[in-house]
Amino acid sequence: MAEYLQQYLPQSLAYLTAALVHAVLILVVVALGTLIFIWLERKVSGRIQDRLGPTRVGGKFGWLQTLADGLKLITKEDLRPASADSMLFLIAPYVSLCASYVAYIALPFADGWVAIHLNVAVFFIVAVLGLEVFGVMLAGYASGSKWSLFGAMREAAQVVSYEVPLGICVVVPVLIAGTMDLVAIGQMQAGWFFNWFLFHDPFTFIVFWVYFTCATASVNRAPFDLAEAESELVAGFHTEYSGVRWSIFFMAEYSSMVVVSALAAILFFGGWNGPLPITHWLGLADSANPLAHYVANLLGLINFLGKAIAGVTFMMWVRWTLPRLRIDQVMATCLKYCTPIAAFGFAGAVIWTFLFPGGLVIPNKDWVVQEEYQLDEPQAQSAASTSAASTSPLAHADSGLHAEEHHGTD
Amino acid sequence: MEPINWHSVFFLLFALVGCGFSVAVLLTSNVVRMAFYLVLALAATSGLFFLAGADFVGAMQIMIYVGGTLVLLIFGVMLTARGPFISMRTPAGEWILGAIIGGSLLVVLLSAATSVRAWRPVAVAEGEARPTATRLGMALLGARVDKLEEPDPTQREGMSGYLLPFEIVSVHLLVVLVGSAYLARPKKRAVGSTAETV
Amino acid sequence: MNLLTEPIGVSHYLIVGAIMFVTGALCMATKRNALGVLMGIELVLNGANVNFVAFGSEYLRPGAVSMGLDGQLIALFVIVLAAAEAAVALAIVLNFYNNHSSVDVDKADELKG
Amino acid sequence: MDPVSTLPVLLGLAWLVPLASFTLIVLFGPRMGKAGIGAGYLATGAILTSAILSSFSLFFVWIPAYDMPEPSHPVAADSAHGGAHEAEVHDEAAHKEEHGDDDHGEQHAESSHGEHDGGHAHFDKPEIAGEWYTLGKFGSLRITIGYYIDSLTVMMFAMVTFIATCIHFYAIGYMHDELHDYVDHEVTLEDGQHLHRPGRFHRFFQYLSLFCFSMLGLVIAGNIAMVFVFWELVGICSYFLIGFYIERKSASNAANKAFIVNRVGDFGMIIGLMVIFATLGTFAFGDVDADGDGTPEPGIFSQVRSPENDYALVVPDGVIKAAAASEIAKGVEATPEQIQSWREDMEPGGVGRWAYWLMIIAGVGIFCGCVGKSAQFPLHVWLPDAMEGPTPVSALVHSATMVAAGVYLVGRFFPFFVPEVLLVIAIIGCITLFVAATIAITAVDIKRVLAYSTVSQLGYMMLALGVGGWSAGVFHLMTHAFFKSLLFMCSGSVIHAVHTNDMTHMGGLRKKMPWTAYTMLVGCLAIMGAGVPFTIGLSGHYSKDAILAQAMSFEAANPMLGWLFYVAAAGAAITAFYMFRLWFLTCAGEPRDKHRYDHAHESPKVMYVPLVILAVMAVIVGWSIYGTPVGIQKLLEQARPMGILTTAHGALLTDLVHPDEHLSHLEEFHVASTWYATLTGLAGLGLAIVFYGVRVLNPAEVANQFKRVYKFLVNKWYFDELYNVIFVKPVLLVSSRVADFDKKVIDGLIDTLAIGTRMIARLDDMIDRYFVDGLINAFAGWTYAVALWFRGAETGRLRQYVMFIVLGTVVLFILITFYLSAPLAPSLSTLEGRP
Repeated sequence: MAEYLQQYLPQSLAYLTAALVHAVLILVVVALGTLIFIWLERKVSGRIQDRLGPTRVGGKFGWLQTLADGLKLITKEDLRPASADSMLFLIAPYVSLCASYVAYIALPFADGWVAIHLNVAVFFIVAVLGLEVFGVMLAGYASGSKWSLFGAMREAAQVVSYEVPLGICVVVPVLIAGTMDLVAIGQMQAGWFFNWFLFHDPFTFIVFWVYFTCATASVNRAPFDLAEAESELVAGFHTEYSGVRWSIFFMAEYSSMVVVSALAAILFFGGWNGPLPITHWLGLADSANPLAHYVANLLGLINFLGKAIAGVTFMMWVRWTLPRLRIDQVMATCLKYCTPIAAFGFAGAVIWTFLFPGGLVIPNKDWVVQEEYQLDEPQAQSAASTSAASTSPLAHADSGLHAEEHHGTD
Repeated sequence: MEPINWHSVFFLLFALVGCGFSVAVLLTSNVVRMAFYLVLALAATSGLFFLAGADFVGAMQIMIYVGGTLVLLIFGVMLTARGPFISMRTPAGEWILGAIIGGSLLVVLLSAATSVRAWRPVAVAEGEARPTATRLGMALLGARVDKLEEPDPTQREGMSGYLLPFEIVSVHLLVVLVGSAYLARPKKRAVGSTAETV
Repeated sequence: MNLLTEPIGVSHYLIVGAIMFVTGALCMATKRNALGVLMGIELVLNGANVNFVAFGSEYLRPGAVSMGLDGQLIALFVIVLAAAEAAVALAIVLNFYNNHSSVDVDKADELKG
Repeated sequence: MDPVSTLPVLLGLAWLVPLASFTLIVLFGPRMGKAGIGAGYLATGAILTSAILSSFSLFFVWIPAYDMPEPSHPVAADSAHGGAHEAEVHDEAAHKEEHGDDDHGEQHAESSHGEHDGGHAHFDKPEIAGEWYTLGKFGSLRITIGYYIDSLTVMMFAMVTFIATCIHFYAIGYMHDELHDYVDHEVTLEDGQHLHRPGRFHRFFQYLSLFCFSMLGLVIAGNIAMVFVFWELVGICSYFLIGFYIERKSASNAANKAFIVNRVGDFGMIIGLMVIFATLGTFAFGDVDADGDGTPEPGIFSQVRSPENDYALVVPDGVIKAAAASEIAKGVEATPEQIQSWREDMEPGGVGRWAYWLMIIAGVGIFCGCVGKSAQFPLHVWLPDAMEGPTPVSALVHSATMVAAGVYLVGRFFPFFVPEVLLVIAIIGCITLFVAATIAITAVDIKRVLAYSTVSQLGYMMLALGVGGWSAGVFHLMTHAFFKSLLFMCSGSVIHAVHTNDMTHMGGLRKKMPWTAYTMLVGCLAIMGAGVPFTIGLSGHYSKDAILAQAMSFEAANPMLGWLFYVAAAGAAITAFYMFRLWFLTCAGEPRDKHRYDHAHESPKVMYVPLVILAVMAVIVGWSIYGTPVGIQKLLEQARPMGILTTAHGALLTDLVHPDEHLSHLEEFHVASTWYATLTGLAGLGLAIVFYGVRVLNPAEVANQFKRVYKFLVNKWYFDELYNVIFVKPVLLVSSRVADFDKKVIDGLIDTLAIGTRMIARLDDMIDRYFVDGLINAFAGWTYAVALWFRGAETGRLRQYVMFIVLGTVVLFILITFYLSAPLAPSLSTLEGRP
C-alpha cells in the first residue's frame, strides 16, 4: 500500500498514511466487532433462556441496543476510589485494550490481508494476548479493593497456567505447517474442508477442543470467568470501574474473544478458505488478475469472519450453558486435563507427521512445507530471499503482498 | 534535507521509551508501579529487537519475558504487597552512593560503547530481513544453517549448534519448575494431613 | 548530527543497553524490596540482551564482523534463563516472606560475618 | 567557789577517773579477784567517783554561781520589738566581755551576773573555755586538749555519770555469767558443740570504763578536733561492746555494720571539719588565748556570731576570704569594706553566695557525722543491729549517751548552723522519727522495739533542733536518756529472766517480776509523755510538749513545712502505741510460753535497785528543784548559745523562717501542742489497749488485712535490702574483682616469673618448640585476624554486595584502561582495524 501511495505522496507521508489506514481499519474491526458481539450475546443469551433479548432500540431486532448502552456508559461519571493507585487505575483498561488490539496487527483477515506480515505471527499473537492480563492485574491492584485484588490474582494464576496448554496446542498446527507465519498456514489449508488442520489427523481434532477450552479460559470467559465471578467477588477486577473505562475492559474482552476465535479459524479451520474450493473453481484464486485476487480475498474475508463469529457464538453458547467452575476446578482442568491432553496430542501429531509425512489426506501437495534451506544450495536460497527485499524491516508493515507472493510462487 | 531515516526514528522512539521507563523503575518506590514500568521498558526493548531484525527474539521477549516472567513477578508483588511493603524507602545516603557508583559505571560503559570505531553507525545497504525463526530453530537442533555461508571452512565446520545448551536449558527449566514449586509450597501442617493430600 | 536522519549503529544499541544495565544495577543496589531487586536483575539481563542482539544484528553490522545468529541465540538463552531465574527467585522471595513476613532484603542478613 | 577555776579541775578529774580505771583493768583485769570480779567493782567505783564529782560540780558549783534566766513567756507584741531590745542587750554584753578579758590568762570566762533587762530572757550565757594541754602546733594548726564548759556540759556530765553508775551496778548483776566459764548457746561450732570459753567480766568493764572516759571527753571537749577524737573513741567502744560476743556471727556483723555505717557519716564530718579549719583557722569552740598575748583569739562561735554583730549569724570573714580566693589571688585586697561588699554579694555566682554555700557545706558535713552517730535516716540501720551487744551496753551506749552524742553535737554547734542546714536537720529528723516509729510497731524482738524507739526519739530531738527548738531538743535528750536507759534495763531484766528476746514468748511477767514490770510501766508512761496537761507530768511530758510546740510554731512560720509538725504528732501516737504494745506483750495478759514463764524470776537486787532509781529519775527529771526555779529547762536556757533567740531567715531559701524559740511559749502554740501531745499519746495508748490489753481486736487479723504494709514494716522498709543492693553488693563485687586481680594478675606475675626461670633453665629444649610453634601460631593468628577483618565485609546486605560488584567492575575497567592497556592495545586496534 505504501508503495502505491508513494506515487502520489512524499515517502514519509506515504508510510505514515499507510500505517494509519491499517491502524484505523483494525480499530474499526475491534470497535464494530464489540458492538455486534455484545448485541449478539444479548440475543443469544435471550434465546437460550427462552426470551427475546433486546427488541426495541434501532428497530426490529434492537440492533442499536449496544450503541445506546455505549452512549449511556460514556455519559456516566468516571468514578475513582479514594484508595486507588490513581495512575495505574486510569491506565489499566487501556493496557488491556492495547494488548488485544496489538494482536490484530499480525492477524491475516484474508490471503495477504494483514497489517504486518510477521514471520512469527502465531507466536506474536499468543505472546501479545498474554499481555492482556496485565491490564486486569493492574486494575485489580490499583482499585484498592480486596474483591478486585482477588479477581486479579485469580486471573493471573489462571492465565499463566492456561498459557502452557494453549502454547502446546498452538504448536501442533505450527508443527504440521512447519512455519509460524499465519499467512502461510492459511494458504496451506486451501481447497476442500478436509484440508483443514482440524481434520489433518485425529490428534489435531482433539487438540482443537483443548485449544478452544484454553482460549476460553485465557480470555476469561465463562465458565472460566473466575476473575469477575459476581457471586463471590462482586465484579472481580472491574468492581471499581464505571463508565468509559469499564466499557474499555469490555471492548478488550470481546476483541480478545475475536482474536482467539480467529486464530482458531486460521490454525484449524482453514482461515479464509471455505469448505469448498469455490475460488479455485471460479479461477479467482489462481488468476494473475489483481482484481480477481481482490474478489477472492473478499470472499475469503467473509469466510474468515464467519468462522470467527461462529467461534465467538460458540463461546457465548458455552457461557450461557455451563455453570462457572470453582477456582480449584479451573486449575485442575488446566493442569490435570488440558495440559496432559495437549501434550498427548502434540506427541501424537509428531509421531503422525513422522509416520505419514504430508498427512493422510492432503491433495494439494504444493503446500507441503518447503525446505527453506537446501543444504547443498545455500547461496541460491539466500539470493532468492534477498531478491524480494524491501527497503527496511519497517517495510514489513506493507510488504505483505510481496512476501506472500514470494511464498506463493516458490 | 536528508530523508528521514525511519529506522532511526523508531529506534529513538523505542530507545527513549525503554530507557525512560527503566529509569522510572529505578526512581519509583511503589513496587507495583515499578512492575508496570518494567513491562513497558521490556516491551520497548522487544521493539528494539524487532528493529534489529531479531523478530523471533522480540516475540520471545514479549512471550516469555513480558508475558511470563513479569506476570510471575507481579503475582509475587501482589502476594507480598501489604501496605508497608508496597513502598519501602531507601536511605538517601545509599541513593547518593548508588548514584556515584552507578554514574561511574555508566560513564565507563558509555565510553566503551562509543569508543570502538567498528561499532559506530555505518550506512548500510538496506537489506531485507531474513526470517530468523527457522534458522534459530535449526541452530538449537544443532544445524547452523547460517554459518554455511562462512567463507572460512574452519568456521563453517567448527561451528557447532546449540543442541546441548538447548537440552541443558530444557532440563534446567524442568528442574526450576519443580524446584520453585517445592520452595514456594505451603508449610506442612501436620504429618497426618499430608497422607490425605498425597 | 541529526538523529532522525543518521543511520543507527551498534553503539546506539550499546548506549541503550548500558543505560538499562546501569539502571538495573542501581535498582538492585538501592531497592529494599526483594521484588524490586528482582526487577533490577531483569533490567540488567535485558540490557545485556540488547547488547547481544545488537552485536548479532545483520542490519547494524553487515558483513563478517557480526556475531550473526549467535547473538540472538545467546539472547534467547538469557531470556529463558531469566524466566527460570525469576521463578526460582520468586519462590525464594515467597519463602522469605513466609518466614519473615517481609520482603525487605535488608532483613536477610542472618549469615552476616 | 569560783567556777572558773574549780570546774575545769573537778570535771577534768571526773573525766579522767574512768581512764585510770580502764588502764588498771587493762593491766591487771584478770587478776582482780575471782575471775576479775574486782574489775567490776573498780570500774563501778570509778564511775561513781565521777558521778559524785559531776553532781558536786552541778549542784554546788555551777548552780550557785550563775543565775538562771528569767522565765520568759513573751506576748506577740514583744517579739515584734525583740530586735531593738536585743541590740541594746548585746551592746552591754560586748562591754562586759572586755572586762572579763583581764581576769584570766589562759582561761577565759564569760559570765553574766544578773544583768536582766526588764524581765526578758536576754542575758549573757555563762561559759568557761580554756586549754589544758597543747599536743602539738603545726603552723596555724594547733591540736590541744581543751574544755568548753557551760551548763549543758555540766548537766551532760551529771547525766552521763549518773546513768553510767546505775548501769555499772546493774551490769555487775547482769554480767555475772561471765564470771565463770561461759557456754554460748548461740554459737554452734563445727563439731555441733556449743562454744565454751572463759568469762570476760573484766573485759566488759574495761570497755565500759573506756567508754565513759570517751563520752565525758566528748562532752567536755573544747575544740572540734578533740570532739572528733573522742567521737571516734566512743565509736570504737561501741564497736567493742556490740561485738562483745565476738564468736556470734550476728554480733560481729553488727559491730562491723555499726562501725562502717558510722564511717560514712564521719566522712561528711571530716569534710565539715576541713571547711571549718580552712575558713576559720581554728578548731576551738570558745575564745581562748592560745598564744598567750593576753587577748583571746576568737573561736568558732564568736567568729560566726560575734558580739559586734549582736550575736547574729553572719558569714565570718574567713569564709568570705576563702570564697573570694580567686579574687584575692587577682590582687584584690581583702579590706574590711571589701569583705563587707563581698558578703553582701548574694547574687547567683557572687562571693557572698559561695561563702554561704560554704557555711551550708560545713554545717551539713558536721551534721553528717551526727546522722551516723545518732542513727538518723538514712544511716539508722546500724542501731537496731547493735542490740546484739549485752543489754547494759544497749542501755548506756546505744540509747542514753553515745547515740545522743550526735544530738549533743548538733546542739553544741547550733550557733554555726544557717537556717538551710537546720531545715535539713529538721527534715532528716522528721523522716527518721516516722520511719523508726512505724518499724517499731511490728518488731517482736523486745530490744529491737526499744532500739527503733530510740531512733525515733533521736529523730524527735533532731526535729526539735532543726525547727529551732534548741532547748526543746536538748531537754528531750536529757529526759530520754533516763527513761530509755530505764526501759532498756527493764528489758534486760526480762531477758535475763526468760532467756529470749522474742516478745511473743513472754506475757504476764508482772506477777513474777513486779519491780521490773512496774518500773517498765513508768518508763513507758514517761516516753509516752504522760501527764496531766498544764499541771504535772512525767519527764517526757515536758520535753515532748516543748518539741511539739516548737514544731507548731515552725509550722505557723512556714506553712509549706507544716507536715513536720503533723508527722511529729502522729509519731507521738505511734510511740505510745508501740511502747504499750511492748509492755502488754511482756508484762500483761496470759503467759504465752509456759515453760519460760515458769522459769522466770525477779532479778537480783543489784539489778532492780538501779531500775527503781532510774524510774524515779524518769518521773522527776523534768521538774524543777522544789522551791527554786532551777530545773533542767532553766539550766538549758542558761546554756542556750548566744544570739539564737531570734527569728532567722534563710538566705538561699528566702521563704524559710526559723521562729524565735520563745514564740513556742505563746499561748496558741503551747496550749494546743500540750493537748496534741496528750491526746495523741492517749490515742496510741487506747489503741494498744484495744489490741493487746483487752484484746478486742486481733492484731494478726489486721496484719493479714494489710499484708503488704505489714510486710513492708516487718522488713524495716527494706532499708537493709536496699543498702545491700546499692552499697554492699557493689563493694563485694569490687572486692572480689580486686581479689581476682590479686590472685590472677599478681600471682600470675609471680607464676610467670617462675615459669620464665624454668624456661631459661630448659632453654635449648624450649626454643625449638616455641619458635616453631610460635611461628605457626602467629601465622594462624594472622590468618585468623585477616579473616576476621574480611568478615566485616560480609554484612549480609544484598544491596551492598551489588554496590561492591559494580564498584569492582568500574575499578577493573579503570585499571585495564590506564594500567594494563599496553597488552590489550593490539587487540583493540585489530578490532578497530576491521571494517
